[in-house]
Parts: sequence; C-alpha cells; structure tokens
Amino acid sequence: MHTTSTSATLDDDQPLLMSHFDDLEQQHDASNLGMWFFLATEVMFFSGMLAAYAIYRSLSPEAFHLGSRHMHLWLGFANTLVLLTSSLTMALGVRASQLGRRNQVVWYLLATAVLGIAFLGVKAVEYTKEINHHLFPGKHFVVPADDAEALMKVSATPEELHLNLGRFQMMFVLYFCLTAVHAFHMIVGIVIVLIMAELMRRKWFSGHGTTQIEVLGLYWHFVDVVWVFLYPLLYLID
Amino acid sequence: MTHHIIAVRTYLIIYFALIAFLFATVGASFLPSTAPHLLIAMTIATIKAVLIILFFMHVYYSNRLTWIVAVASLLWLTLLLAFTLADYFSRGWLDIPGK
Amino acid sequence: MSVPAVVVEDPPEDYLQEHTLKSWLLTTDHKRVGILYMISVTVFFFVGGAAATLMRLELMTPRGDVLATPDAYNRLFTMHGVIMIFFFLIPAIPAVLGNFLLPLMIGARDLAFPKLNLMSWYVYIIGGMIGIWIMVFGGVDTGWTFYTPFSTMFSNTMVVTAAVAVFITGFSSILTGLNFVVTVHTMRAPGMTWFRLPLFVWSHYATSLIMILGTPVLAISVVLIALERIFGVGIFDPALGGDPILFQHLFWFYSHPAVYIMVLPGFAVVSEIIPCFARRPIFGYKFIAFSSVAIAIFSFLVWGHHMFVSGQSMYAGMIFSILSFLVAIPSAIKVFNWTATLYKGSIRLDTPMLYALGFIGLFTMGGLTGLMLASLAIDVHVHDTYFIVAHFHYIMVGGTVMAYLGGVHFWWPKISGRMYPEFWGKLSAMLVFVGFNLTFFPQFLLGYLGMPRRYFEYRPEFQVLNVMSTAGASILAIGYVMPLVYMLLSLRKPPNAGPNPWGATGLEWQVESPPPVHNFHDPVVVTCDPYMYSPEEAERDYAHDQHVRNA
Amino acid sequence: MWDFPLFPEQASANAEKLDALMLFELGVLVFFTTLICVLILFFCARYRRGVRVDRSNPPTHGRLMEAIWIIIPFIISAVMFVWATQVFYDLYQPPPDAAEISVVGKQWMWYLQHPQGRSETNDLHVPLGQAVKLNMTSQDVIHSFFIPAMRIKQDVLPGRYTSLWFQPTKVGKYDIFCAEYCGTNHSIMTGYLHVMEPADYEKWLAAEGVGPSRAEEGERLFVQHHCAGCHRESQTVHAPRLEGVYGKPVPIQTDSGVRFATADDRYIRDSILLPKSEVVAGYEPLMPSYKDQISEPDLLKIIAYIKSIANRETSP
Ligand code: HEA
Ligand code: HEA
Ligand code: HEC
Ligand code: CUA
Ligand SMILES: [Cu+2]
Repeated sequence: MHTTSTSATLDDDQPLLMSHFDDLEQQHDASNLGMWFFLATEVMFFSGMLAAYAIYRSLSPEAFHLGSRHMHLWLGFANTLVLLTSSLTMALGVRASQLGRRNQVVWYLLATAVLGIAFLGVKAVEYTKEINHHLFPGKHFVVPADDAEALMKVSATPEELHLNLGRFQMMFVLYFCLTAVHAFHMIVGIVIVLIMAELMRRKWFSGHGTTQIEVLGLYWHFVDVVWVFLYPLLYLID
Repeated sequence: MTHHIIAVRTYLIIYFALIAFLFATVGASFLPSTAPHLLIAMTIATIKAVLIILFFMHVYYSNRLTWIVAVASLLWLTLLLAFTLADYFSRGWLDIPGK
Repeated sequence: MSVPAVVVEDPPEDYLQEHTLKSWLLTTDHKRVGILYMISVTVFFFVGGAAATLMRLELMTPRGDVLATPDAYNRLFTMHGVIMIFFFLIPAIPAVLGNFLLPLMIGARDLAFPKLNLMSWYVYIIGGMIGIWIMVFGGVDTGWTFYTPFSTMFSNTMVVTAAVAVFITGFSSILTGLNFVVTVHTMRAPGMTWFRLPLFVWSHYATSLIMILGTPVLAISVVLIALERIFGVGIFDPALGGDPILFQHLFWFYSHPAVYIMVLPGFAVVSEIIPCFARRPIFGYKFIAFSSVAIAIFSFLVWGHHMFVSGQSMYAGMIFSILSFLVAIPSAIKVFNWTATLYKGSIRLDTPMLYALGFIGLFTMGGLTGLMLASLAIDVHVHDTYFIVAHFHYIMVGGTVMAYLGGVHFWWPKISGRMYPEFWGKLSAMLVFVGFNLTFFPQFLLGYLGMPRRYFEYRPEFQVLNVMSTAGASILAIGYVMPLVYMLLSLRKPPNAGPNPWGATGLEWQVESPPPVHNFHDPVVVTCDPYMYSPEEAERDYAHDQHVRNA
Repeated sequence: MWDFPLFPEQASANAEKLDALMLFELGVLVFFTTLICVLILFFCARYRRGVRVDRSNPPTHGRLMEAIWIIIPFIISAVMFVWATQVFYDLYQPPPDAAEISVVGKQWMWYLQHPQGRSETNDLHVPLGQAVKLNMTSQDVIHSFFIPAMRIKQDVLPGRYTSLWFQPTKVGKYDIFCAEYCGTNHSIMTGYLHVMEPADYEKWLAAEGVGPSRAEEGERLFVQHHCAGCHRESQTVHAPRLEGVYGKPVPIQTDSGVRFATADDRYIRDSILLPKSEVVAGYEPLMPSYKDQISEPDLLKIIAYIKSIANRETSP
C-alpha cells in the first residue's frame, strides 16, 4: 500500500500520504466514506433475503412460527452476547489505535477474533443439530410429524396445506441463507482482524494504522448490527 | 484529522445497555401470545442497532455525509420492503384471481 | 498539519509512454484502467453484435432455418442480452470515459482508490471470461431476465455459471460506483464547488449511486437462483411454497434502476458535447444536474412497470404506473434544456455533435414509447412483444451507444493524442443513424401487430417487416465496424491533436494530450463556472480563420 | 408480398378503446418527436457557424421556460395515466354472465376446457358477442396468454390462478400466442381463437371433437388439485410415488402390523376421499381428504390418469 511514495522523515506517528491525495485528512475521509458506502451495498445485499423473509412470513405466519420453535433460542442468545461483546472489544481496539497504543490494539483485535470464532463455533453446533434433525432444506428435509399435524389444523384446503408445508421449509431455507451469509461475513471479518493484528504487531502501519483499524471496526459493527436483527427474526417468533 | 475519542465509560455504558436490551427481547418473546411480539422485537432491535451505529460506529460524532449514508441505506431497505409488500397485501382487494 | 515530504522520481511524461505489458496489467492509473476497459467492452460489443447478427439472419424467414434448433436461438438471445447489458452497456461509458475523465474533470490526480479501480477491471474480466466460457460450453437459455421457475427448475443449461458471472461482474460495477462517489465527495480541486462540476460528473455521480444501492440486490437474487438450483430448495418455486413473482420484484428492483445506469452516462456525454459544439453555456445547468440525481433516486420506485401483467396486484400496478410517468419528467427536462442550448449558439456539426444530436432524437422517441409502456392498458397489449424490443433498443442503442460513440470521438484526441478522420466519422454517424432506424422502427409495428419477442419462428405475415429489420442491421453493422477501423488506423500517426482541438472548456482540456501520468503539473485551482463558451467570440475566431485562409 | 398488415385486427370492444388511447399517445409521441427534431434542425441551420445572426447574450437559464416544460409534460402524463388506468381497470371487471373457460398452460401447449365439458388444445372456439372469462393456471413454468386481436394478455402462473376476459365483436380466426418465454418451443406455443356465429358454436359444441384423453385431463386435475405437489417432487412431504402403483399390492399399516391391499379403482378412490382409512406402511397419515372437493367425473379422470401410469417405473 505504501510503495507509491516514500516518506523522508519516517515519522512513526505520521501516516503516509499516498501520492494522489492532497493531505491526510482527505485520505482519511476517503477511506471512511468508502467503507460507509460499502456498508450501504451490504445493507442492500441482505435486503433481498429480508424481503423474501418478510413476504413469506407475513403470508404464512403459522409455518414460520412452527419453524422458529426448532431454533435453539439459548444458543442464539449466547451467540448474541458473544457478538455484542466482540463489538465492545473492537470499539476499544479502535480507541486504542486512535490513542496510538499499538500493543493494546493487538490484544483487543485478538479478543475480537476469538469471540468471533466462538460465535462461529456455536453456529456450527446449531447447524449440526439442525442437519441431524433433517431440517436442512433439500432432498433430506422432513417436516416433523407434529408440525405437519399442526399445519394440517390451520390449513382449510389441501392446497393451503401443501403451501404451508412448503413455507415451513422456506423458514429453514431463509434461516440457512441468512445465517450462512452472515457467517460468511464473520469469517471474512475474522481473517481480516487477524491479519491486521499481525500487521499491527509488526508495526507495519504508519500512523498507528488508525484509519485502517477504524474502517475495519465499521465493518465489524455492521456485521453485528445484522445479527441484532436476525436474532429476533429467526429465533424469537412466538 | 481530529478524532473524537470516546471515553471507555461511554463504551461500557452502551455495552451494558445493549445487554439489557438483549434480555428484554428474549423476555418479551415469552409474553403471552396476545402481545404484539413482532413490533416489540423490532423496536428493541432497532434501538440496539441505533446505539451501535451511533456510538460504536461513531456516527454520532461524524459529519453530515456519514449520517446521510447511514440513513439512506436503511431507507432503501425500507423502500424495497414497502413496495414489495404493498403488492402482496393489495392482491386480495379485488375479487379477481391473479390481481 | 505538516505534509510529509514526498520523493517522486521523475515520472514519464505522458501516461501512454510506458509500453510493457506489465505496465498495463499492473497499472493503477485511472486513465490506463479506462483504456483496459475500452478494449474489453469493445470486444464484448462485437461478440454481442455477432449474436445479434445471427439472430437477425434467423429472423429473415418465418421458419427456423439458419440456426438448427430453437434452443440455439434461445441461447443466442440470452447471451446477446447478458453480454450487451452486463458486459457492454453498463461498463461502457462509466468505466471507459468515466474512469478516464472523472479525475481529470474535477482536478484530481487519480480516483480515491486506484487499486480498487484496477481490481474492478480484473473482477470484470473474470466475470467476462466465465461469460465466454458459458457461450463456448453450452450456453444459457433463460433470457437475460432469468425468470423463475424456468431458470431454477426447468432449464437444463448453465444457469448457475451464468449467475456466478453476473454476480462477479456486479461487483466490478459496485467498485466503480464506490470509487466515483468517494472521489467526487473528497477529491475535488480547491474551488471546484458542486455547481462548478461539469454535468458529466453530476451524471456519473447519480449513476454511481444506483450502482451502489441497486447492484447488491441483483447479486443476492442471482445467488438465490443458484442456491435454489444447487439444493433444490424452491425459494421461488410454487411447488415448494415459493413465489415466482418475488423473483421478478427483486430482479427489477435492480434492473429498472440499471436502465438508468445505462442511460445517465449517455446524458453525461451529451451534456458535454452539446455546449462545446454550440459554443455557448449550457441552458439550465442546475435543472440538468438535479434531474440526474432525481432520476437516480426515483428510478428505484418504478420497477413494477415490468410486471403489469405478471399477476402482481392491480393497485401495485397503478402505483408503479404513475411513478413511471413521474420519473420520465426529469428526462424531459434534459431533452428540452439540450435543445434550448442550441439557441443562439454557433453550431459546428462535427462527428461528436452528429452523434449527440442523433442521441437526442432517438432517445426522445424511445422515451416516449416508454411512456406508452407505462400506460397500463397499452402495456397489457404490447408487453413481451417486439414493441418492447424496439423501445429499449431505441434508448440503449439509439441512445446510449450513440452517446458512447460520440464521446469516444469527442475525447479520442485527448485519450490518444490523435485526431480521427473527420469525413469517415461523419459518414459512420450517418450510417449508424439510418441503419438504426431501419432496424428498429419496423419492430414497433411488429410489436403492435402482436409479434411476441423471443420467438424463433413466427407467423408469415410478419415477414416483410422482419426482412426490413435485418436489412437495417447490416447497415448498422457497417456503421459500427467503420469507427473501429479508422480509430485504430489513426494510432499509426504521431500525435497531432494538441491539448484542446475543440477549444473546449473543462480541466481535462487544459493538459496536453495524451495527459501526463499525474494529470496535472501544478496544483489546480478552479475559479470559474463550467461551459464558459461565447458564441460571439467563436464567430469572430471563425471569421478570422476564414479570412486567413482566403488571404 | 407487399400487402402486409400495419395494424392489428380489432375484434373486441377493448381493442377499440385501447386503439383510441394508443392513437392519442401516438399523437403525443409524434408531436414531441417532431417538435424536438424540427427545433434541432432549425437551430442547426439558423445558428450554424458562419451564419450571420444575432447571438448576443444567449440565455443560460429561465425559470419560466423550465416551469413550462415541466408542467406541460406533467399534465399530459396525468391524462395518459388516468385514461390508461381506466381502460385497464375495465379489463378486470368481467360481466357477471361471462362464460368461464379454464385454461391450463403447459410446456408447450394450451389446454382449454369449456363449461359445457368440451375441451380442446391450442384452439379456442367461442360464440360471437358472448363475454368469455378465462381462469388460467400453469403446470410448470410461467406462460402468458395473449390474443393480439383482443389486445389482452395475462401471465399464467404455476401454483396460482389468474384471469382474463374479452368479448369478441367480430367473427374470424385470430392468433393466440404464448408471450412469456417458457423454454425451447416457446415460439410454437401458439393457437387460434375461432370466433363463431352462436349457431355455429352450438353445432361445434355438439360435435364430438378430438380433445385430450381422459387420462390427460386426469393429469391436469392431478396437478390442479395439488396431488403432484406431494406425489411428484415430494420434498417437504414424504408421500409415495404413484407411478406403477395401480394394480399392485400395497402394504397397509394396521394396529397390529401390515396387511396388503390391491390398488384397484376402489382403493384409489378411498385413498383420495378417505385417506385415513388405509395408510400405506412407512408413511405418515398426512394426506388430506378430498371429500366434497373433487367432483365425481373429475375423480374418474384422476383414476384414469393413475391407471395410465401403472406401467411406468417408480422413479427414485
Ligand atoms: C437505457 C435503458 C432504458 C431507459 C432509459 C428506459 C426508460 C424508460 N422506460 Fe424502459 N425498458 C428498458 C430500457 C430502458 N427504458 C429495457 C431494457 C426494457 C425491457 C426489459 C426486458 O423486459 O427485457 C424496458 C421496458 C420498459 C417497460 C416494461 C415493458 C414491458 O415489459 O411490458 C416500461 C413500462 O413502463 C418502460 C418504461 C420506460 C419509461 C417510462 C422510461 C422513461 O425513463 C423515459 C423518459 C424519457 C422521455 C419521456 C423522453 C423525453 C421527454 C420528452 C421529449 C418530453 C415529453 C414528455 C412527456 C409528455 C412526459 N420500459
Ligand atoms: C446494449 C444493449 C444492446 C445492444 C447494443 C443491442 C444491439 C442489437 N440488438 Fe439487441 N437486445 C438487447 C440489448 C442490446 N441489443 C437485450 C437486453 C435484448 C433482450 C434479450 C432477451 O430477450 O433476453 C435484446 C434482444 C434483441 C432482439 C430480440 C430477440 C428476441 O426477442 O427474439 C433482437 C432482434 O432483432 C435484437 C437485435 C439487435 C441488433 C440488430 C442490434 C445491433 O445494434 C447490433 C449491431 C452490432 C453489430 C451488428 C456488430 C457488428 C460487428 C460484426 C457483425 C462483426 C461480427 C464478427 C464476427 C461474426 C466474427 N436484440
Ligand atoms: C399433503 C400431501 C398430499 C396431497 C396433497 C395428496 N396426497 Fe395422496 N398421499 C399422501 C401421503 C402422505 C400418502 C401415504 C399415506 C396414506 O396412504 O394416507 C398418500 C397416499 C395416496 C395414495 C395411496 C398410494 C399408495 O401407494 O397406495 C393415493 C392413490 C393418493 N395418495 C392419491 C392422491 C390424489 C389423487 C391426490 C389429489 C387429489 C392426493 N393423493 C393428494 C399425501 C398427499
Ligand atoms: Cu409458454 Cu411461452
Ligand atoms: Cu423499467
């Protein structure tokens, strides 16, 4: 990143200015703004699935209600807790980098990554449970007998029943899509956090890497915000 | 390039507020089924999101442009939802299949 | 704050000077990336055009004869649509001219994220390679719209691969948009206030907003299609509780705004060419500027006009219909303002101007037929007929491709340092205009007569009009091949254009052609409004030139 | 060769209304296109470089002008919208005495069923002047039923019903097209609408035509009543495939164990009407009862269909 121009002074506290920017402020603003616009695209990326969710759920509330009973509410709860905590460590990491405390930054980033990995671990446990219960959509999906019966009760006609059974699976389709895309963002985030931590340790960044860490923080918090919505939408339909 | 550096205390307060809201959502989901669950859950989630965005993501201390981008992206999400749902909800209004 | 000392070894003067392949493939110079894009979109244009040629040949007769099977035809129009839209028209103006000119126009040394810019080209090329791969090894037959459940449950062609290609290419477009928006916000030269920006920049800003907010929705919808095919889970399949209309909503949520991604940059080019060749300030600068942003915003609210007969609710149809009319008004504002700009000008009809004027005429026609489509009852009749085909070719080919060619001619001296042959330029502009109308005007008639689109065979009474259309397409083909030839030939001459052959305003014309690597030698400070032309002065100069020549 | 049509036939009241609207919008189009083109040509001629005219103070903005060319298009748009929406709205108000014909689209043909029982493929016969309402659905992908002479079109969706109506005003033979791309033979998924004098229509109804066979209709019903949803691509529901069932012994779950019953007409009928009475071993009693949902003639057709697939392999 910093080969285009070489600083003559090599002042540690001073970020390097890339040759096409006029000053540091401009450079910092550009990165920040770039990340914000990127997050806007991320919002729209999720919104396609959220629209599908909103429509199918409002059309077949029973099916979604029954489906959500198979989610592991407390695992989800624990995971939310983990993720919120990781956001805190990330925020503190950003703060440390703003203050120029490199070592602290490394530790906070590591903590964030560990929490992120914990989140993924719990998610993996949930996935295994669901797959073992034949709740993974596709050829092996089975509507559990009591849910099928419950759906039969709420459906007036066979057509409706057929639809409701489909929507029951749809709940899981959307659950897996949403959480998998979210998990994918987590994985990307964790990898970057770890890389950044290593680079911080090696004092690779000029100017304490404040801009880079801030931008990374924005991304991480965004992934957190997504989960804040996913948790009630998927686990807490009661 | 002046950063507003937020006090650790603020971060902690926000964090504990988030945790409290998390308990609130879960609690609310055990309310009797007459309660407006979706509404409560979404309100709480929105509050949480706003807290994260304002403080963890520093929007509260940022320039107007950042505010606009943050708000606009949510607005666009709502547009997509609102117009699509509008189609589905008005389908039954006319007693004609397919309309 | 002290600026750290920057040691830069003397860069080579103009940006084209380095010749190694590596210097091209690893460049982060926005001008070079623009050239990379120019080469690639040209290739894709001719690939898509070749598909169109084959289709037109097939449609000469009502029976299927040129192509062996209907499947071959179905693959052809799908690839034609996908390539022309995703690999040609969407990147055409923004990624070629936009990339090249945007930083120059605002007085910046590069885009905000030069590496991201190069990456967007690589992403685009990967997507494009997959696209070519599909064409060679099997093809897709869903139409560029990928409607479900045909695409998910019935088609047995390479839909998943196509989804991947579209997904990847979408990212290149997001990256370009992101870069433009951030650049416009943060990198304007001192004095370059928002209302001193050339309209080219305003339009590209609006385009970028759509790219940023719309493209991800397309990305997720093709991902869902791929998932549905791979896992057989029926997100849009009614047999499994899904709703095919939902896919159409998601698809058009992007693809309607996308048509403005395709036309706004055309507006951008025309807004530069018209004042320059009329030698006077543009009429209604602010209205043109704001109408671009208005189009970008409101374009997101009308997608349902592609679904009037799809089984969406009648009330939704009405809302989308009225909003479609409203979004047409900013376009009307632009057309009228451009026309008014000719008044009291000192008009030169050079090639770029011919293209720009052709654009206005054809766009007006295409746009007004768009209003017919937005009228619910008419759309019921003409939906999915050749009327639609004619409508969008009028805007996309008659409009945007004309604007693109006009822009390429206009800035070719800047890009390459060389002039193109004016006579051939004018000839090709005329051929394109005539050929275009002969190709696509008959299709309006065909459409109203009821000939459905995507038909391999058709009723014999439609033949005459189809033959006319095919004849027109061959003229069009000549018109398109000509610029390719003479532009390439012009490269053999030494640079002869000089910094400002058109006597245009705008920062890009203040530097030599081709521009230096870092765009500007001295810090830029902007002190005046754009388009400060004076027709009277232009007349005096012209009279003087004539005088000198006669003497 | 040169007598080709430039305007489609008008064979319904809707066609007349629509063409009137179209002519209006065409007028708007011609007006604005001519206006713009004439202005451009005029300015180019008059202000061509070197022509001596007054070029002093070219205006750079004008509130009034802008207002005019915003408001006029706005008003014209409003007229277009209201007019078009009115015509469109009428398109969804079928008269109460309309004859209901059911339409099923399938790759790549149309099944049409008259209320009197007669059915046909790809051709549709209707009496002159009689309003006709089409109730349409699809068995596979999206199709679109399009009669240019009536100026009507509507997508035909799987898993849902859509409808369309028209009132023919002219005897003749008109095209029917499938307008939504639906795969390989989309372009030959066409047919003809025959508008006949009412007397001729009666005669036609009485004549025994070659419609689809009972089993074919049974298949249509099989899809229409959602049997196929469970019995074909059983993804959400674990239900037995019906290919090769007819005439074979079927294991039936009883309290004590499993007994066998032969899948004859009686068994199939009971399975449909009283599914709980005999549950196939290894399956959940999920099948809903179709008692009072399927008419007797339809039931027979479904059975005929199940019979017709008796020799097919049960696919995995
Ligand atoms: C660059 C591409 C582009 C652009 C800019 C437009 C612009 C417009 N389009 Fe078009 N459209 C397409 C590309 C484009 N379209 C494509 C590709 C399809 C088909 C996709 C597919 O199915 O494959 C399509 C399909 C399409 C449909 C769906 C048809 C159907 O499938 O049934 C509709 C319906 O409303 C529509 C309407 C419009 C309108 C109202 C505008 C307006 O923005 C036009 C505005 C312009 C003007 C109005 C002209 C200038 C104005 C004046 C000179 C003043 C006079 C004005 C008034 C009186 C108001 N378009
Ligand atoms: C930017 C977009 C764009 C462009 C530029 C074009 C350009 C052209 N299109 Fe395109 N078209 C679409 C976008 C575009 N199209 C879309 C989106 C569809 C809908 C697809 C769908 O239904 O899914 C469509 C559909 C479409 C159809 C309808 C097919 C059908 O519904 O059955 C037709 C029919 O005439 C057609 C014709 C043409 C022609 C003649 C050109 C001409 O302008 C092309 C001119 C160019 C050339 C002629 C190239 C010249 C060069 C050569 C000939 C050299 C060839 C080289 C070799 C053979 C080695 N197009
Ligand atoms: C909601 C799912 C569902 C629908 C809809 C459905 N079925 Fe079934 N069907 C089942 C299941 C599960 C069984 C096996 C259990 C049983 O016999 O009741 C079954 C069994 C049968 C059998 C006996 C099969 C055998 O192997 O002996 C027949 C025949 C049958 N169905 C016909 C039909 C017909 C005809 C329709 C539509 C009119 C229909 N089904 C609709 C779920 C369904
Ligand atoms: Cu059926 Cu096209
Ligand atoms: Cu559109």
